Amino acid sequence: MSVEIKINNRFARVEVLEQNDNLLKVKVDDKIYDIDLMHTPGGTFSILEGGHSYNIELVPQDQPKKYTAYTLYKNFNVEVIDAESRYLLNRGGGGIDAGEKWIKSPMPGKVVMVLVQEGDEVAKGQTVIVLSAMKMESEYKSPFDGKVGKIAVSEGDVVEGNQVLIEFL
Amino acid sequence: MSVEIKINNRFARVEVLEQNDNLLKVKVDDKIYDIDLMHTPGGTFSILEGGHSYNIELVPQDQPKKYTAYTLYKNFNVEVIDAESRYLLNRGGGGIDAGEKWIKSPMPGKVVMVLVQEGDEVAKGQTVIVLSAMKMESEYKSPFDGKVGKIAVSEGDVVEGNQVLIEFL
Amino acid sequence: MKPIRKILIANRGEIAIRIMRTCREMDIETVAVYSEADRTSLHVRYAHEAYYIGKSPSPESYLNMDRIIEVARRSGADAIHPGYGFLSENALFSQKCREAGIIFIGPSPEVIRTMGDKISARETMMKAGIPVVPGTMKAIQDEEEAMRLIREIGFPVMLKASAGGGGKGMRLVHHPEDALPALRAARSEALAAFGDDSVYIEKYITSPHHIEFQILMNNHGNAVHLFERECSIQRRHQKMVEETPSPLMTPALQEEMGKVAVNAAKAVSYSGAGTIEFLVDDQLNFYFLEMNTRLQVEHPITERVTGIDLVKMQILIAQGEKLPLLQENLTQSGHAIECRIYAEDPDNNFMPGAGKISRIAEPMGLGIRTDGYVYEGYEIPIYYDSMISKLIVWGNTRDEAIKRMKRALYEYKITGVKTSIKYLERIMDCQDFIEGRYNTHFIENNREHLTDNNDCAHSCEDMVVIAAYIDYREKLGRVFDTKEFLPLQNRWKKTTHIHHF
Amino acid sequence: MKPIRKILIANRGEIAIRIMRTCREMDIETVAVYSEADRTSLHVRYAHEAYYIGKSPSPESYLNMDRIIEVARRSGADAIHPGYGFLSENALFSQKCREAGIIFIGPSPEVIRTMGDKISARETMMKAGIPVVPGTMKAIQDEEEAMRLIREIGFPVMLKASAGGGGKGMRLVHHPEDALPALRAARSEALAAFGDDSVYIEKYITSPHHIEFQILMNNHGNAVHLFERECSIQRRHQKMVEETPSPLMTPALQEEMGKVAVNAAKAVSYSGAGTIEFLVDDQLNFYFLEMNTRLQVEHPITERVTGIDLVKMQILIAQGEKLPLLQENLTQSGHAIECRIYAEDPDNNFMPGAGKISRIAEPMGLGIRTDGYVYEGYEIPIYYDSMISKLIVWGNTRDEAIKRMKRALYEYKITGVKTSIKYLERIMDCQDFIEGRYNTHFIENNREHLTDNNDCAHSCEDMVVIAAYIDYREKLGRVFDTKEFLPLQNRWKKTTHIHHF
Repeated sequence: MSVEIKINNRFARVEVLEQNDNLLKVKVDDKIYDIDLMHTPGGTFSILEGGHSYNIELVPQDQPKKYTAYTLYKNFNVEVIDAESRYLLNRGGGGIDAGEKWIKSPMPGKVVMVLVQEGDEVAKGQTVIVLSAMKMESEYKSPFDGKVGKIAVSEGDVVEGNQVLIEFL
Repeated sequence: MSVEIKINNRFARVEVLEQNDNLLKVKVDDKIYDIDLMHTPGGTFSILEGGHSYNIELVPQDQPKKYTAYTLYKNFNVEVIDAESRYLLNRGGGGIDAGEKWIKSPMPGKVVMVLVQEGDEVAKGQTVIVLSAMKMESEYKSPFDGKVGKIAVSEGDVVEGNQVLIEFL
Repeated sequence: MKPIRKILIANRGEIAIRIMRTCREMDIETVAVYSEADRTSLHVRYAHEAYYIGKSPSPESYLNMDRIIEVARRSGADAIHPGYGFLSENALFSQKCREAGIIFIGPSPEVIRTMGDKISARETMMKAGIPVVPGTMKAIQDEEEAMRLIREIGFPVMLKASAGGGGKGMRLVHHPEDALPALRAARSEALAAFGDDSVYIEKYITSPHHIEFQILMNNHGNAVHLFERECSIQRRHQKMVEETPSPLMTPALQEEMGKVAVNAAKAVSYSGAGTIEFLVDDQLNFYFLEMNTRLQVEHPITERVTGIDLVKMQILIAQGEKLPLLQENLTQSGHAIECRIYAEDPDNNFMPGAGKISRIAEPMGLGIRTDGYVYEGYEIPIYYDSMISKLIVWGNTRDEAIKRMKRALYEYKITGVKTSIKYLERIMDCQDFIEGRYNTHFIENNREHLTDNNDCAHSCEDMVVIAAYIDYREKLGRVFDTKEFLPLQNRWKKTTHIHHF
Repeated sequence: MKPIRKILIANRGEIAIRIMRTCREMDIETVAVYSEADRTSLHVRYAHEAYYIGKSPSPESYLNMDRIIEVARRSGADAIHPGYGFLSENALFSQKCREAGIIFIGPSPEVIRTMGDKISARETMMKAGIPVVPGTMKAIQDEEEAMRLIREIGFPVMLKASAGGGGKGMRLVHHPEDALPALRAARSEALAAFGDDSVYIEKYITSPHHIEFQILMNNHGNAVHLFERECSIQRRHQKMVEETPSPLMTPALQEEMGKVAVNAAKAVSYSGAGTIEFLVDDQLNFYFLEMNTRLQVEHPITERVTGIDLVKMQILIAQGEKLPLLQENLTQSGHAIECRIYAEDPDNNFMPGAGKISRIAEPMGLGIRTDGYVYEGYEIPIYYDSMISKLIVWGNTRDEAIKRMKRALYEYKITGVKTSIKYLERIMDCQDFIEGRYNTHFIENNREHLTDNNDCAHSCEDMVVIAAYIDYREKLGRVFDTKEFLPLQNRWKKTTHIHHF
């Protein structure tokens, strides 16, 4: 069984060719690796490949089959693209947002100021809203030249993480 | 429901009188405590009682209902004595060994020397067997004046933890 | 002179624990206070006693002076240590402690008032003959007057909350058209943070170095400085990396600035530990910026090169001890660097992030100190500062300290939330930093070197892919095996070992 | 002089990681080797590369010289660092490295041979005019001859494995009737540990202090000492607590012993880091005991007071660097103490224990260093040493260091296995230790003060009872709730907060 895995912006195909306990022969795209893989149910991996020692920790994300992977040097966003997620991806539901037309709150906080009104023309980089979270105010700028659509919040509102604040037309 | 709990050599009776989420009124023997108790499924407890902050960690032992409890200052052996264990205790099965008549290996190791033979008279404190474990040899002495019964191991034997090595008559 | 036997720590997070550690070494009992969000925070578990003081937003808990003093009274605490932030530079709180007969570990209300208001601080320093940056001499509350003064002083100007600190209510303005929005933003932020929206305005020094001097003064007129800390590496006007000695420092400048710092402390009859912040330009001209009448976040680097426990000194001074503070007994030995670990996303404009800590591996070994407070499974609350830990490293030389810091950052692993750790590693790799050529514009000037350059080898990426696959496969398998006992503790899978070299 | 670019560490546990840390700071790649029991040990995960070398018993892995040299060759390592124990004082291994063209980080085979055999070491030292303890001049293999010599020297005598170290194959004999069983036990232990059952016999000094001097010598004839370490606190002839400076030391004695230590190093044309161990009696007479031709377990306390990374020095010397080793540049600053954390039961004759680590909380903050290797969920193998961590503390004064150590031991929590942590806390509380009045009999002389005195208040015991009850009740409840997802990470129970002050 081979499965497709998305790592940052790359799609890779993986298949286990042979397994003898912790010793695996695995194919990733066109490359074949002989590895010694040990892991905990908590997502800590120790992989030895050609003598090299790799340490990886997988932390599951909110969505199923999505992980943040931590190596000693770098972090990655990883997603397993099995039949189900492939179907959703092709339908355009879930998966990756292309050209977002809104500003979302990245975390819970409070609206300090809304600097635009519905229907305003905005330039790319123009500050449109100011949020306060963790004792710090952050200014959010328009990602492009455009026009303000719906404004979903008012000054003083407490907002959740990932909530849409302002939509653009 | 009150339950009996053995802590080191003391038997204590516990009962929860009231509970409001993490706030509990608990009776231990004749004393009533109002406590704020938070804990993790992993056995880490934070208890506030009369302002005092207690940190306790429970580590389950091999036998069910037995724990080692770690506070910041002291460690305890704890056992929950419910109906089942009370029954076993009264029957004399399980529970506490009284006046052991043998020497057991405390951990896996190797027999280096057996210094007595079956039938030998031994004095309290006389070395009867030498074990090697974790790169260290330990001499085991007779706990009393007595006579050697069965010798269950020979020099060079690899032994398990908690295995009877020498019995006394 | 009665020894202090019990201290209430009116703070949370790493600084509460850092203070309790010294208390424990001095056989002083500790009393923690906590808000709703902090019931299971480490400072509650570390203290001898802990008391609930209110809801999570700090005005209802950590800023609730009367409540905190009430707890101190009930628990029988002799003294209150305010840490940094919260009530640490609040003159009224110092006043209320005095009235309640509780020792406030810090200076008198009068000193806090004088130095806490940046404008009266400037006036006091100017009188004592200490150079200050050109700017307004009084707090401005009128928008029009502020705009007029901004034009008068000339761009660039810096707007600062009169009651501020930690970069809150601060704005740098380069161009006339930005002045009004910046002024409004600064005032709104200041109002929210300190309940006071007055600001002051000063000339902005280009290529400035932020260098501060640690001072200690007892209640018997003795004052010393404990050398400088270089704090120019900042993002969003908050410090990120500090070091001592400063790469800019010369023995002559150190002696001169040190003397000025001690004079500044003496000018206000200071008590305890304090910090004199200076701006230093490329020609080594220096200007008094402000005085922090409390312990600084970055105090551990001073502790490391001088060997002095600053919290212990604070407590002994507050107790009235006549410490033998002699400048000639103090030496700076080796080099120390601190990196602040924030829960934030450096690749997204340092956006702070709350969330649950998955796993932590702390760096250890020679020359490493960490002062943190989060633990595995801990949820960082959204109500407080996003700094979760400080990593302090010492080396014989600056070069050794930088290499050790790189090693420590490599070892430091916090998963579950985004942190500044990888970004700090990139700072340690940055040529300008390695050569000690930097000022407060370091982060913006090195944007290119500091962005994630995706340098993981292809095979390393492939290993991550394999790990994700194995985890996914196991989870699929688990559907058919729901009765399996999942141990609470992580456990390495047991497999027979195959000879494979 | 070719710089070393890759080092194979022929060891495991904390020392393997400690060495790799310095390598990382020097931009040197690291190669780990591991036995079957160590596949998931931390040193395997910390290294750049890791290779399997054999079954768990050390003769089949960590003592397998040819296998290790083969791995070094294949992986392209320039050098091998042996750590302590295992092959670190094996002349043949040093020889084989030389023949394979790989740098052995340690002295030449000739030096190891001379100093490794305690009898030839004594002879060499006597020739160099260094005082030694009266005793046999050659290795004894004949039981009758040994018994005769024991009687000749007179009780008490000490029996020591000729090839020994770390307390293995060592026996103290006070009475004639104990001599024969002790001799046999020592020889059997020596045979098992070192493959050589010859012993030597020496006069036992009553009330002895075990004081050792750290030396460094480069390949260009420069040698210095890095002051002393006091190592008298021992149990089962293994060190438990070490400190520097020694409470016994005087400036005159330090200078004299230091000179002797440097002379000892020069007498054998030493290379690298080494230790000269002395016995010092109450009249401050000192005798050469042995030389350890390797890094010591307790080297971090020397690093802390001198600021010198000893592993870095070893590597630079092995690389042939002409270091500016000048005695007058070295100073001892403040006071450092090391406590060794063993997995053992101090209340049951220090019986070593294997087992699984449940949870670890490391001490942190000012003046603390830990060098360990175990992690949560790790199973301590039964094949190797039971030392799982070292806690090193620094203070301005001895008193501050002791108090800091107490605080650190209080914070240090390792559950799941029995450890020496609580016992070490009791040592820090012991009046004889606090006053610095102790010799190698400290543990036996203070048995009373060092036993668990059960001082937990009744209410504290009751809290434990309540916790156990709550846990038990939850487990009962869980029977009806088997489908509940058990999170792998610990998670604080979410409950609404009740105002309750």
